[in-house]
Amino acid sequence: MTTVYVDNNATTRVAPEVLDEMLPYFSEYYGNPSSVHAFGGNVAKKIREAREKTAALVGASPEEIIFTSCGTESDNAAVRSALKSAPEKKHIITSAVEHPAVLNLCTALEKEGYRVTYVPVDTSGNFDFDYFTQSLSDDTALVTVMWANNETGVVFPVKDIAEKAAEKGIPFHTDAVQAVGKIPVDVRELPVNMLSLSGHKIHAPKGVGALYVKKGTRFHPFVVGGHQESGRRGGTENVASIIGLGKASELAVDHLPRVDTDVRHMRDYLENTLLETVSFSSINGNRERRLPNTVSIGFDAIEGESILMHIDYAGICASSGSACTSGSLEPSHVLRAMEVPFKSAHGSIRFSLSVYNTMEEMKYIAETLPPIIRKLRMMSPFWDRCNDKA
Amino acid sequence: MTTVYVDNNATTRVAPEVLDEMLPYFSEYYGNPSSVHAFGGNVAKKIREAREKTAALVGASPEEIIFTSCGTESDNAAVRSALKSAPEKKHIITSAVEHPAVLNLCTALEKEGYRVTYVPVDTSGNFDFDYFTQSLSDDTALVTVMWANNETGVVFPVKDIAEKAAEKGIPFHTDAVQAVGKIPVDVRELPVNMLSLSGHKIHAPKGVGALYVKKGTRFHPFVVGGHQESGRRGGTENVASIIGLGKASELAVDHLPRVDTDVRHMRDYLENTLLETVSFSSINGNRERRLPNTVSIGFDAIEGESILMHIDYAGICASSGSACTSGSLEPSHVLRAMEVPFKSAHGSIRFSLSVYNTMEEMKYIAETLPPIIRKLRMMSPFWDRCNDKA
Amino acid sequence: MWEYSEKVKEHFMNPRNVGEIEDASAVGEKGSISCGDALKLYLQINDDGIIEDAKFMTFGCASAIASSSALTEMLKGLTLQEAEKITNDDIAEYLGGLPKEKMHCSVMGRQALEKALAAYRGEDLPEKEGEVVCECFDITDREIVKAVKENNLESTDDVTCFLKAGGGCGNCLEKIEDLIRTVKEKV
Amino acid sequence: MWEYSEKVKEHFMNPRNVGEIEDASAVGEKGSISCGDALKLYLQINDDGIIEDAKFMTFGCASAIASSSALTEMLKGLTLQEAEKITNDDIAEYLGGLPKEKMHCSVMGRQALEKALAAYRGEDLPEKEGEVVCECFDITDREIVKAVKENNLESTDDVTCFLKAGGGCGNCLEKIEDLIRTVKEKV
Ligand SMILES: Cc1ncc(COP(=O)(O)O)c(C=O)c1O
Ligand SMILES: Cc1ncc(COP(=O)(O)O)c(C=O)c1O
Ligand code: FES
Ligand code: FES
Repeated sequence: MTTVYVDNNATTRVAPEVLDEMLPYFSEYYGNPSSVHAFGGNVAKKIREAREKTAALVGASPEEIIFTSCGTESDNAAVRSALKSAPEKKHIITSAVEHPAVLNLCTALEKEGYRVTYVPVDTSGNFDFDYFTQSLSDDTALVTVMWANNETGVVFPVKDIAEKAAEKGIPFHTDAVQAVGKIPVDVRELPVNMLSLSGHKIHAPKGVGALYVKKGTRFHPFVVGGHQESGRRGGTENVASIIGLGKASELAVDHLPRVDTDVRHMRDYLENTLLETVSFSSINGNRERRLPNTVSIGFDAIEGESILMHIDYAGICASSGSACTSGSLEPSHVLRAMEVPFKSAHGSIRFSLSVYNTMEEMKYIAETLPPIIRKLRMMSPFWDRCNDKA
Repeated sequence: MTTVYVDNNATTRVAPEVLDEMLPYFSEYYGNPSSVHAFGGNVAKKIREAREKTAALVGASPEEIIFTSCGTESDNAAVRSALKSAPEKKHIITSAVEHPAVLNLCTALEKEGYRVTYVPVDTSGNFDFDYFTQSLSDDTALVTVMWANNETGVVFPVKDIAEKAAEKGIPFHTDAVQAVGKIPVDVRELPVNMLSLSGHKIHAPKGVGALYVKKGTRFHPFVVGGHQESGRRGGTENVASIIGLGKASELAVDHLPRVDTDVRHMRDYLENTLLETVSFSSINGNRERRLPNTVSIGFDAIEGESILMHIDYAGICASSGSACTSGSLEPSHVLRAMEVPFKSAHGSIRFSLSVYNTMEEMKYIAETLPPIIRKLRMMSPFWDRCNDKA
Repeated sequence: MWEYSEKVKEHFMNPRNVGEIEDASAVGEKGSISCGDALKLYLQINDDGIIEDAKFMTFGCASAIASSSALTEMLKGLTLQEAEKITNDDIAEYLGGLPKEKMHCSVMGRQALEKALAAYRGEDLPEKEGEVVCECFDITDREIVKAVKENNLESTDDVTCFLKAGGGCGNCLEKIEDLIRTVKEKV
Repeated sequence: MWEYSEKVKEHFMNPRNVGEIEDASAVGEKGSISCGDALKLYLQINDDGIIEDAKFMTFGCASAIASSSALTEMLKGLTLQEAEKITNDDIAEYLGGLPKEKMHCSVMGRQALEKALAAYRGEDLPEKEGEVVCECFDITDREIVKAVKENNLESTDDVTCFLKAGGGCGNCLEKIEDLIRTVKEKV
């Protein structure tokens, strides 16, 4: 059985071109880039190239890029640095639908004495801009709002948010982990101070990320140690993965137009076909303002994990929300914040595509899913009630 | 020209067996270990295996191992966690010769209001145990002392230190980045609460490390995010590298006896030959209580970088101290703490061997070095003075 | 990914006794759509007090479905006295074990069974006793204390695994911790 | 690793004019063994005031050796007036540039030259003026202010690159920052 992988918001395949670039840097050119000898120095050169490529991906200069160990570290580093830069300010603004990398950090910060505003979203997952502007205060140390949501794909008005924050002189960080590589992201087009991205969402390996820090924005290192990353992130560089992220950044620039056409087309086909063939199904999130690769679809009266298990047996890899779920049975915090009714929230499945998907795969999914939904609904004590209402 | 790599305390070659284990997890089995589908679940299984192997390397149980992005992160996480666990205590004890991962963090903490005792070392690099016991106080939140020094290889009496700290109920962390894989390290043999290790020092890739946290020791996550690492370290797992670290841990156990025999033998040969053939040369650090793979040797009246550059042209990769040096011309903080006289401190070179070195390579180094030293001394304005004293 | 036993997987893929029993002797219902899982258990009991048939309708994850399937299989042919003795551990054991985080599925089975048997006896199960601690999953302090004692639970995570309590908004976690501490102190 | 130009590497591997000049017309010495680099410059000056020969002895890194070699090459054949005009930038340029962190090597060359020329003039260079700011490298506030102005330095890192000041224990960094601020404010 071949695998149909439509879980690209969780993680992606390392592109073969990326792996090729990385391979020599494990057992062959394994020098430490900080070394005096040329064996290490040549590695430093490759890292410099990677930095240029990753900078280019988001319209930054190379000195503005700090390589990190993942999107989560980038988020942590950005938030902690902003707070250290304004130690007298005790208020943070974020959204209710951030990734745990920001959300759980904010909860931890509440325990450290910070006040956090979680800007709500409407039932389509749209950012409540008025609520946001009203919560800005002189005490606000940082605004951190994601560019695009990992579960629904809904894209936030980061330009407006950034400009509003800049007006008040408040630093703005955006978690662009899901936006980068899927829609155009250019730091020159909005006054963003810091921006997080993660390698494994754009066909680089897991365990490498980057933080853009605008020139002139004060930065306090999060991981403190040696002089790596111009003293802004200690620890021997994750050489092969950084080189991989560089190559993946280059590929992402190449792929972007195809994401907007081919990938969007496949996603739309899948979405529309499922909506047509499965009754009592609905899309979570604003369909217009959304990443072209993502669809979150709720099937009434059944539960997500059992759907996932069934399609897994059919070789289809998808997700019921964030990949970082524990044993909790609650619908994801994103769907809860959107007040998606329980009857469809519990049965929500996210399909997230990449340029490596094919139309055949979409057809396979569209054929495989309906009988599974039917089978599960036939044993659901809530299916009748749904049906009745119809 | 072939490369003679004797800079293994800076970083090591990824062992071919390690790379083999990692390779399938980039482009083939690239699933997210947190996913519900089997494609991700199988990756989670491999990570579990890796955790077992890394735990075994240091005598820990798998639940006591947290994978991190590097030794530096492990150190940062350990120190920050201990401080959070005892927020009312404001004193830290460390040594004057720690790696920047601990030392620079401590300096940063001084700015945050902590008092730090830097336990001095004697001229052979030995830990001043009396000074240490006298500095323990009711206000001490943490004792963090390295197991073995990266520059000189001097091994600290961590068992005694750990026991003394335990007596007073103070948590003890050790940076064992250089000890692991070179000498026996077993957390069951001393009351250590936390222990840091780094993959790239034991033939795993750069950019992965681990932190051992003893069962029962309170731990506050440093990188806050998703549920990975049992909620103790957020961020999608650096899958391939973690698998690599697992394999490298297994290899390290296998290699350990050879480090103590073959590697020690090569190191001793190199050291003794250089001492014999080069006048005015001396070993930095206690020769008895030292890692078997490391020698730091000072050549009077000449400067280290120029030695390194010359031997680099001859294909020999070594280091003049920590790899993390900036443009500073000061001798390393380790040699300064040992009060190594300037005349030999500036001309100190570290050779650090691994099981991949050969006796032929040692002979090549021993032949190549003396004429270079001679050439540099002939142009040194201080050589005469040295000579005179003889 | 959950490490489900082969038996769980098999009962999930091919659940036994799915459906309703018209004119069932007893019905027991546990869970709700907001809770994320729910089980409606139907029993057909003959005049000798023997369970002749058992069926279920379940909304929930793979292990919820498998637990329901297992429970109905276990029940068929038992006397009421025998049925009463079935514990959540028995259900989990029948399935070759359940991941700890999924133990609440077996607990749900046990609870639905209790309700069905009480209904059969006409006993109108006593209103929930105690105070609701976890609003998200409607769980009382009594239920938590009982589970902590019976299953020797040690942490709030354990409680969430067995009762779901605490696995939602998390507001009740402190109260749960207090309850665990009280139980442990008494021991 | 330093990105040395080919010219730096070449002068490092094959330094010109290594050695002492017995009965030199002038000697200029800069640096010390504690500072990590030192240069002793020997000049042979003829009666027409032309530098007939220049030699050096250097303790230091690759670029210190290359800078010394370059300086002596540049000096040979120059008049004293011409020699006086050589700046540290000229030395760096002759070598095809130096990494910023290594600019102090060219500064050391310039300073040794100044000392030699003063000694030749019998001028006993004035005692160090100003107050020592950086103890590690024995650098005064005057020297720092001069370097900041002449080379348009912006940060303490820049100062360390050019003068080494601040690159040791770091105790003087705040004072250096103050000095930079003062210079910039005046501009
Ligand atoms: C003693 C010691 N601690 C910590 C580290 C840091 O490890 P890493 O480079 O993986 O961050 C190193 C090596 O660089 C080291 O030698
Ligand atoms: C929006 C968002 N932010 C942050 C992250 C965290 O990235 P990483 O897994 O690299 O830590 C993710 C994905 O996991 C994400 O989707
Ligand atoms: S009240 Fe218990 S989880 Fe929300
Ligand atoms: S006083 Fe300037 S570096 Fe030490």
